[in-house]
Amino acid sequence: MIDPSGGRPIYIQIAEWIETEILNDNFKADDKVYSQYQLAEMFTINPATAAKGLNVLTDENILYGKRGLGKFVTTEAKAIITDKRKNEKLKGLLTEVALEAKRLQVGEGELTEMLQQAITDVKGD
Amino acid sequence: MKVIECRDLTKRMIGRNALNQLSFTLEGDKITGLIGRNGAGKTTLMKILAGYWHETSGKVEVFSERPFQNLNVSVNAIYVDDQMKFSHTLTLEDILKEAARFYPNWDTVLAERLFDYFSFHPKEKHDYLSKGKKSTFNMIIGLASRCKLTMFDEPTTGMDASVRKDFYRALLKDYLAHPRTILLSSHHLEEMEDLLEEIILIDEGQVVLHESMDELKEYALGITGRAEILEPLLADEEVIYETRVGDYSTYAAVKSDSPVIQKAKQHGMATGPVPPNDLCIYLTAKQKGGIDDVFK
Amino acid sequence: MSLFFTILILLVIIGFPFLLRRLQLSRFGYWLLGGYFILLIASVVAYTFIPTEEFADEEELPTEMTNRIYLVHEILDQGVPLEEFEQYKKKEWEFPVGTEESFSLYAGPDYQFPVIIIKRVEDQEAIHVDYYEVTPEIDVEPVHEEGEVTVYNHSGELTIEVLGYKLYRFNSMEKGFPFNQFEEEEDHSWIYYDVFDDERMFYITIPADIELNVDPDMDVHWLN
Amino acid sequence: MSLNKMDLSAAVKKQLNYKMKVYVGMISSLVIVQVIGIFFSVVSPLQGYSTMDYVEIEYMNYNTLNIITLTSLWALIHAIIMTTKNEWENAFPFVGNTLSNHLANMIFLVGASIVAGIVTILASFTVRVYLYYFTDELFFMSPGFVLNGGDLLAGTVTVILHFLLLCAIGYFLGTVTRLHRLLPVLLPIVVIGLLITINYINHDWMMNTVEFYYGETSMAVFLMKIVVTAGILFACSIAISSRTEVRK
Repeated sequence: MIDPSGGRPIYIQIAEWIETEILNDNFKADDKVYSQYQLAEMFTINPATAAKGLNVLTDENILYGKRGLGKFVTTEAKAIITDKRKNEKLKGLLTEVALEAKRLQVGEGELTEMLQQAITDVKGD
Repeated sequence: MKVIECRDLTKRMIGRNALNQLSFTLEGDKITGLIGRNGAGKTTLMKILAGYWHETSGKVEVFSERPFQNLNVSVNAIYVDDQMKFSHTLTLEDILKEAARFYPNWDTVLAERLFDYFSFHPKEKHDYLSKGKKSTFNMIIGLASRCKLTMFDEPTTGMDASVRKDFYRALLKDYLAHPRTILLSSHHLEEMEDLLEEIILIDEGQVVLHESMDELKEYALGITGRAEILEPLLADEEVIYETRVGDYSTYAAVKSDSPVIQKAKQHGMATGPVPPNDLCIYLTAKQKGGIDDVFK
Repeated sequence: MSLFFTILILLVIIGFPFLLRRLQLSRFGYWLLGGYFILLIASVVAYTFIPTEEFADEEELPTEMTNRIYLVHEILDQGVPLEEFEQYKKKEWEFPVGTEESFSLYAGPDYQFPVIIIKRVEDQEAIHVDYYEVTPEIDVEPVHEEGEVTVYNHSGELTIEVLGYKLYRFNSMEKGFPFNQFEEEEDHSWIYYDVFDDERMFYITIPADIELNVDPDMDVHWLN
Repeated sequence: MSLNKMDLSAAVKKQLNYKMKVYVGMISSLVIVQVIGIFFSVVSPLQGYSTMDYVEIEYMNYNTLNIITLTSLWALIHAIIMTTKNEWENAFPFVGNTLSNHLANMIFLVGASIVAGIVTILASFTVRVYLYYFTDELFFMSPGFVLNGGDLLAGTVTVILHFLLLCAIGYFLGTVTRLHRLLPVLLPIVVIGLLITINYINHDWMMNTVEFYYGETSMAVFLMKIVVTAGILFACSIAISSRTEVRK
C-alpha cells in the first residue's frame, strides 16, 4: 500500500492508491472518496499530504469537489486513469526496461520474446 | 494568525551563540518537525518559545506576545521533554489531576485512556519510571493538555518501537480531532516524516531550511555516475553532497532544479530522490565529506 | 539521664525523616495536622479545668519571704529579742552541771555548721540548748529527709549532731517567649524568689562560771 | 480551539493549590517537629540545684522554648528548601512564571507561619496540661503556668510574625545562594562562622539587630517591623530571580 520509507512522495502514493481503488471498482462514478482526514488516519500521515494527493487527482479530473461535502469520483475517472497509466506508467516502465536491456546488452528480438513470455505468464494466472 | 514569529533571534550561552540570528514564522495549525543535529539549538529554541528562557537579542513572539515568563503563553503552550520533573510527593494520578487543573483544554478522558492503554499504575511515582515510560507519560501530558502550541522535544527517547508507533498514531489522531500547532523535534525524521506537514531544519542556531515536507522530498535529487564523467559536471555547480562510492562511482545530491541533472541524464546516469533524513544530514554536515574523511 | 535524652533526641532527629519516607507519612500531612489539632484543642479544654488560683500570685511572695531572713544577724546586730523567733524553735535540751566544770563544745562530724549563740547567765546550774530552725516557708514537704538534730553531753563534751539534710523539689513554669514579648519586666518565674533562705541556730545558755572550749571552726557568737 | 487567557492571580491561585499538595511533607514535618518539641519540653526542664547547709533544693523550670526553637528551624529550613533548584524546577511543568511561582510560595509560607504559630501556642497548653494531670510534679508560686487572654493574643501574634520572619530570611538566603554556584558553600560557612565567633568577638550589630526586633515592646511597631522586613526580603527574592531562567 503506502511505503513511507520509499523515495516517492507520499501524496503521489496516496493518489495512486485511490486510483487503484477506482480501477478495482471500489469507488464508482459519483461516489464520495475518503476525506483527507480519513486518509491521514488510515495511513498515519499528515492530512496536508493526503489533501495534496486528493488535489492531484482533482487536477487530473479524476475527482471533483463539492464545496463542504468532500471529493467525488468523476464519470470519466476510470478512463482517465487507464489512459494515464498506459501513457505514463507503462511507458515509463518500458523505458526503464529498454534502458536496463541496453545496459545488459539484450537485443531487440530477445527483449520482445521476454515480453511475450511475460504476457503469456500473466494470462495463465 | 501567526503562532510563532522569530526574527534575528539570538541566544548567547556560555561563550557561544546557541541561536544565531534565527528567523522563521509559523502559521496555522500544522505539525512541524524541528530537525537538527545535537547542539544545533532545537532545545534552546523550544525553551525560549515556552517562556522558560529569555532571548539575548532579536524578536520572538508566540501568539503575538513575548513568551519569556508570559502567563498567556504558558497556558497556551506546553513543552514536553524527558527532563520534566514533578515533585516526588505526587503520584502519576496526582500529576494528571494537577495538569487538568492547570490546562483549560485538558482532556481527562483522553488522558485516562492513554494512561490505561500504556498500563501505568495510578500510585506510581514519576521518579521511579523507566526512561521510556517517563517519555510515554510525558507524552500523555503533552497530548491531553491540548495546548494551542504543543512542543515535544525528542518525545520518543527511550520508547520501544511499538510505543513509538503508538505515539505517532495517537499524536496524529488527536491532531486530526483537535488541530493545533505541534512542534516535534526528533532524531528519527524518517520515522515521523509522514506525520509532518513541514520541517524547520536548523544548524548552528540558524534556520537552514523551512519547507513543506512534500517539497522537501522533491528538493534534491541524487545522481550516481562514473566519477570521471560526473565530477567535472559538478565542478562549477552548487552541490549539496558528494561522495565517492568505490573507486569509479560518485554519488552526488543536487537541488532538483540544478542544470547538472539534465546533463547527467544525457550521460545515462541514474537519478533518484534523496530521502529527507539523508538530505537533512547532508545539509547540516560540518563540511563536505563525512566521517570517512576522518579515517583518511 | 541527660545523656540518654541527647542520644534519644539525635536518634529521633536522624531517624524520623527516614521513617517518614519509608512509611510515606508525608502524604498524610493534612490528616496529621488535623489529628494534631484535635489533640491540641482537647488539651486547651482540659486546661480550662485546672484551677489557676492555686498558682500563687506573684505579688504576695516577696513580703512573706523577707520576714524571715537575717534571723541571726538581727539578734546579733540589732538586738532583736529572742522571743520574736519563738515560732522557729524546734527543740530544747537541758544538761545539769556542777559549778566550776569545764566543757568542750563539739559540732559534727560532717561540716554542716549551725550558728551557735552562747549566752552566759549568773546563778544557773544547767546548760540550756535551744534549737531554732528556719526552712523555706512554703507548702511543701521535703521529698527527702535524713538524720536528726541532737545534742548530748558525753563526759564533759557537749556534742551537737547535725547529720542529714532535707531535699525540697520545686517546679515552675516559665512563660517565656513569645508570651513575654510585649512585657517590660522580666518573666517572673518561681526561681527568681529567694526561697532558699534557711538558717539553723543553737542558742546555748550556760552558767557564768563554766568554762567552754569551742571548736574554732564553728560559727560561734558570744552574746556577752 | 481558541487561545486561553491566564492572569497573574489565576496563575497564583492554581500554583498555590499545587504547592499545597506538593509541600504536604512540610505539614507533616511541622506536626512531627511539634510533637518532638512537646516531648522535650516535658522531659527536659531547665534543672537547677542549690544547697545551703542542710537544705537541698532541686528546681525544675519548665518552658515551651523547645517547641519554638524546633519550629523555627523547621520554618527556616523549609523556606530554604523551597528555593532549591530541584523544588524550583518541580513547579514548572505546568502553567506559571517566576513571579507566580514566588507569590504562590510566599503565600504558602505566610499560611504555614500562621498555622505553625497557632499550633505552637496551643501546644503550650498541651505541655501545661500534661504536666498538671499526668505528672506528680507540683506547681505553685509559678505564675508563668497561667496563660491569660492577653498572653494568648500577644503570644500568637508574636510567634506567627517570628516564623514569618524566619521564613522570609530562609527564602531570601535560599534565593541568594542560587545566584552563584559558590554561594551555597560560602553562605553557610559565613553564618556558622558568625555563630562560632560570637563567643570570642563582640558582634554588636548582631545583638543590636536581634534587639531591634525582639526588644520591641509595642505590638503595633513589632508587627510593622516584621511585616516590613519580611516584605523587603520577599521582594528582594523576587527581584533577584526575575531574570532567572527555569528548567536549565
